[in-house]
Amino acid sequence: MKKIIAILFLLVLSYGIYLSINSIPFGVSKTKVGNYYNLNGVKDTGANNIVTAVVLNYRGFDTLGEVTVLFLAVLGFSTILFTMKKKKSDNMPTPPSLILSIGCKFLFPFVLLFGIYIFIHGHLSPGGGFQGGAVIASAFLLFYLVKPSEKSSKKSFQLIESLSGMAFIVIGILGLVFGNYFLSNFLPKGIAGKLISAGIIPLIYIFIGIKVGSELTGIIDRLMGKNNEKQVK
Amino acid sequence: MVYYIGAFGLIIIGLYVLMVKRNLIKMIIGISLINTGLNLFLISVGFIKLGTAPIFSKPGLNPKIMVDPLPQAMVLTAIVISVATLAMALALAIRLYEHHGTLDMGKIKDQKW
Amino acid sequence: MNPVYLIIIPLLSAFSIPLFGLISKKLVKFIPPLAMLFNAVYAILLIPQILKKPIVVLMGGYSLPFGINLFVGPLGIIFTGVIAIIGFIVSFYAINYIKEGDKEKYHMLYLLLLTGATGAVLTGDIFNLFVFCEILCISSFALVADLGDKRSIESSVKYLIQGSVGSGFMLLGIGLLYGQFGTLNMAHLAQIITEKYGAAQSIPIDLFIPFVFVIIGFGIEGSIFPLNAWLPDAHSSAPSTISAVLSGLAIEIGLYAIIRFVFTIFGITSILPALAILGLITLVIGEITAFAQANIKRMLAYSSIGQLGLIFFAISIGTSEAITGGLFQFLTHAFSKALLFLSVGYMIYRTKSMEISSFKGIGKKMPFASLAFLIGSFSLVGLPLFMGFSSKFIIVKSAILKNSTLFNILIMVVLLCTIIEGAYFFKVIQTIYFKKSNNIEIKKAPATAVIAFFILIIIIIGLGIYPNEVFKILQCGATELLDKSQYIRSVLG
Amino acid sequence: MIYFTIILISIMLLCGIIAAISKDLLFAVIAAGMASFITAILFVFLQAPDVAMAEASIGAALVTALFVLALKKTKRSE
Repeated sequence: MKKIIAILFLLVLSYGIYLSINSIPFGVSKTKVGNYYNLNGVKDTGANNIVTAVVLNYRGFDTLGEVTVLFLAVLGFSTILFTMKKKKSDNMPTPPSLILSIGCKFLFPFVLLFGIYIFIHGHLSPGGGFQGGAVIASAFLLFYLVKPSEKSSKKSFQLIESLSGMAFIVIGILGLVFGNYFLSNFLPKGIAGKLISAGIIPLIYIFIGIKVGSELTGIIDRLMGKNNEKQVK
Repeated sequence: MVYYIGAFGLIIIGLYVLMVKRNLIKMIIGISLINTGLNLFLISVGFIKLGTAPIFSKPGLNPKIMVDPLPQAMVLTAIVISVATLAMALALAIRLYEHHGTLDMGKIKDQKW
Repeated sequence: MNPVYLIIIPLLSAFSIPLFGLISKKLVKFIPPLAMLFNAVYAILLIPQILKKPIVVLMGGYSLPFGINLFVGPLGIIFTGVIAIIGFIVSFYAINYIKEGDKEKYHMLYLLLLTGATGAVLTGDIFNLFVFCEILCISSFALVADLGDKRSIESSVKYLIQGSVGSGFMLLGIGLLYGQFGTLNMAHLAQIITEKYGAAQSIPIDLFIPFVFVIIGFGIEGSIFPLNAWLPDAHSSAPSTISAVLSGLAIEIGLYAIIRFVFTIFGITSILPALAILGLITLVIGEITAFAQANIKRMLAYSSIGQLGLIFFAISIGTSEAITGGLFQFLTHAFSKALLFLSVGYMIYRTKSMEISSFKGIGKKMPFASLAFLIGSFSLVGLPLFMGFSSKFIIVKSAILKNSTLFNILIMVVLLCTIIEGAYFFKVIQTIYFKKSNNIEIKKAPATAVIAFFILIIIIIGLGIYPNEVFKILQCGATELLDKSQYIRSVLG
Repeated sequence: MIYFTIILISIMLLCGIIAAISKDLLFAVIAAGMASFITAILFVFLQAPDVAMAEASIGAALVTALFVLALKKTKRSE
């Protein structure tokens, strides 16, 4: 019965979507706004990657909100797991196999370096703070797979997160001071295509990369279940 | 056009899971499918036939046939937001399992109207 | 004077809380009241300037519609002011209330919730609105689960599932709108829609479907009738301070988004009677279920649903005076419900029970909290001398002035609901004051709580006796909503 | 090219359906991750390399890892 109602509802919904999708033809240029970004993006922001230009300059305020959402997720995550009970009979995890442990130890620095490369080059090539941060987090995931009992300091994670978040806002306020607008690109834009160009974009992406990396690592860290760190209420 | 079908197919499957299934992890998977479908839809709205990626990675690219960068920026935001929601949901699922020993939302009915 | 500080100062202080936590654990709880006090003062100082001309702030200095803008008009400043004042009072109250759990995280989440709410009402861009709504939602999910017991985890799960479906619908609607009109800026969108469809009375189907998606999405956050199953659970199992903020502020943000979409962006006035009936159903269902509750926090949560329906109904009448009344009712509800939840919070804290029957004779032992409850409920019911009277009076008057049989019947239903509301509040008041107490040792409320009660009581009675000054600002808000072209002009120039 | 896309999209939808009906939650999680990964490939076709990277690293890899870790702490079967 429930299934029939669900299917009926979804049929109505798909018909509605079908009707409205008719006015959005696929593969046709539709917007003036997007064209403007493509035509003037490099000149306005100095970044070769227009998506980065949109994410961090034209719509930088969205990104501030997005960073806040991720911060919130970590906060909420640890708030929810904070009152978790400690399990008494927690058997030691089985040690990983030799191949996994040596392979991961070998890969860890390279993956980390790759993540850093991605977010530093965010304004030149595909990628940026979020992608780079995720790669860094996966490097730490490898690390935790090898050493499941490794403890990490939550305090330091939290400090990194809040400091890099504050750095983003401070850059924004500096933009307000020097450029009259919050988050305005007040640094010299340089020559497009060079590593040091595009004003505040690489700077912000570095902070975002660090922040996202530490946040996602924090989530993985808490989920990996180190019960010895959970406090009992 | 196939992209639209794929995107809305995923959204519909996700909604179906949310409406029919009662297992919490299954419902979270449903939310994840909805978000994936939405991302695909937004990107395909910005696509232009024979367009190139909006990155001036080599000289001689024509900005007029580049695809729309704004949906891509939106989707980047949406991906991060969906990860945030999923992480919260999984934490809640773990706690719920700890309290009730089950993930079946149909069986967990402490609160009624 | 740059209104962007209204958003970034709370955000910055939320991020800085771990740093202060390193210096001293006791310092942390004073940061939210300070940040909110700043916001409240700043918002009040901005009012005269905004009444002359709305402020449009560009982000990053790119011309519209290419950048993001904040639009600080009368409506925005009313909501910001109320958020800041209630945020300040509740966090002041929380200084001595929140004792358990991770205090640092609680305060950070609390500040971020208010930041999300402020950002959502000030922004002039639909995708930005979505992002801020997500900040609001995700922090509410976490705060509802703050106590970590069975009930709160379960309610948080329900809230999260429904909330994320809601945000999916919002994003779908926004995507369809972007696909059709190629812009995300509210004013630009409104301009394109006006140019394309003009003053057509019927709504074209390809405009109607994104509209429905957006309404469903924000309707879940704003708990309009069929979409409000999460609300009573979430509001009743959160800590009382959070219930006050969620009930008084968070659900109104969904309402704000809906009225912004209906009036400013789409300008669909022909759909208003349908929305009015939806609001009325919400009102009736909320009040009737509230009457049947034995748990006081659930009763207050259902009463919030009812009040929200009333606000929605009033705004959907669609005349300038009715919208003013609806906004006034929003103020009444925000302040009174915050007062009610805060006072009930202490009663629950002392008696360790949420059942109404366990509050017998509490009036003599906790005079301040009981007085606060009394005044809050009188104001919500709409007795003269309190805020609720003026707002309900305006709503009733404007519905009758509308001069249509439909609204005459509907307003009768509203009055009937007020009677039901009075009945269940009277039931509680009778239990508190006129029943024999079962001997429990009860200490008096601490000074911070009493001060918080008194600020709210002064606001409620003060605005009840002298509503005129606020009334003028609210009228400007109503004008802003009704005059779409002026909004477009002041943003796009 | 278009046939290749159609095949990919049908595999993606199939993964979605498997994720929806499978009784084994681990299987469902992997299927959802597959769907997400194929979406990342489709993003490359749609000229969105940035988003493809984000979807592959965050949406497919990390989310699946989170799901698996959460499943370890709860129950595997529905």
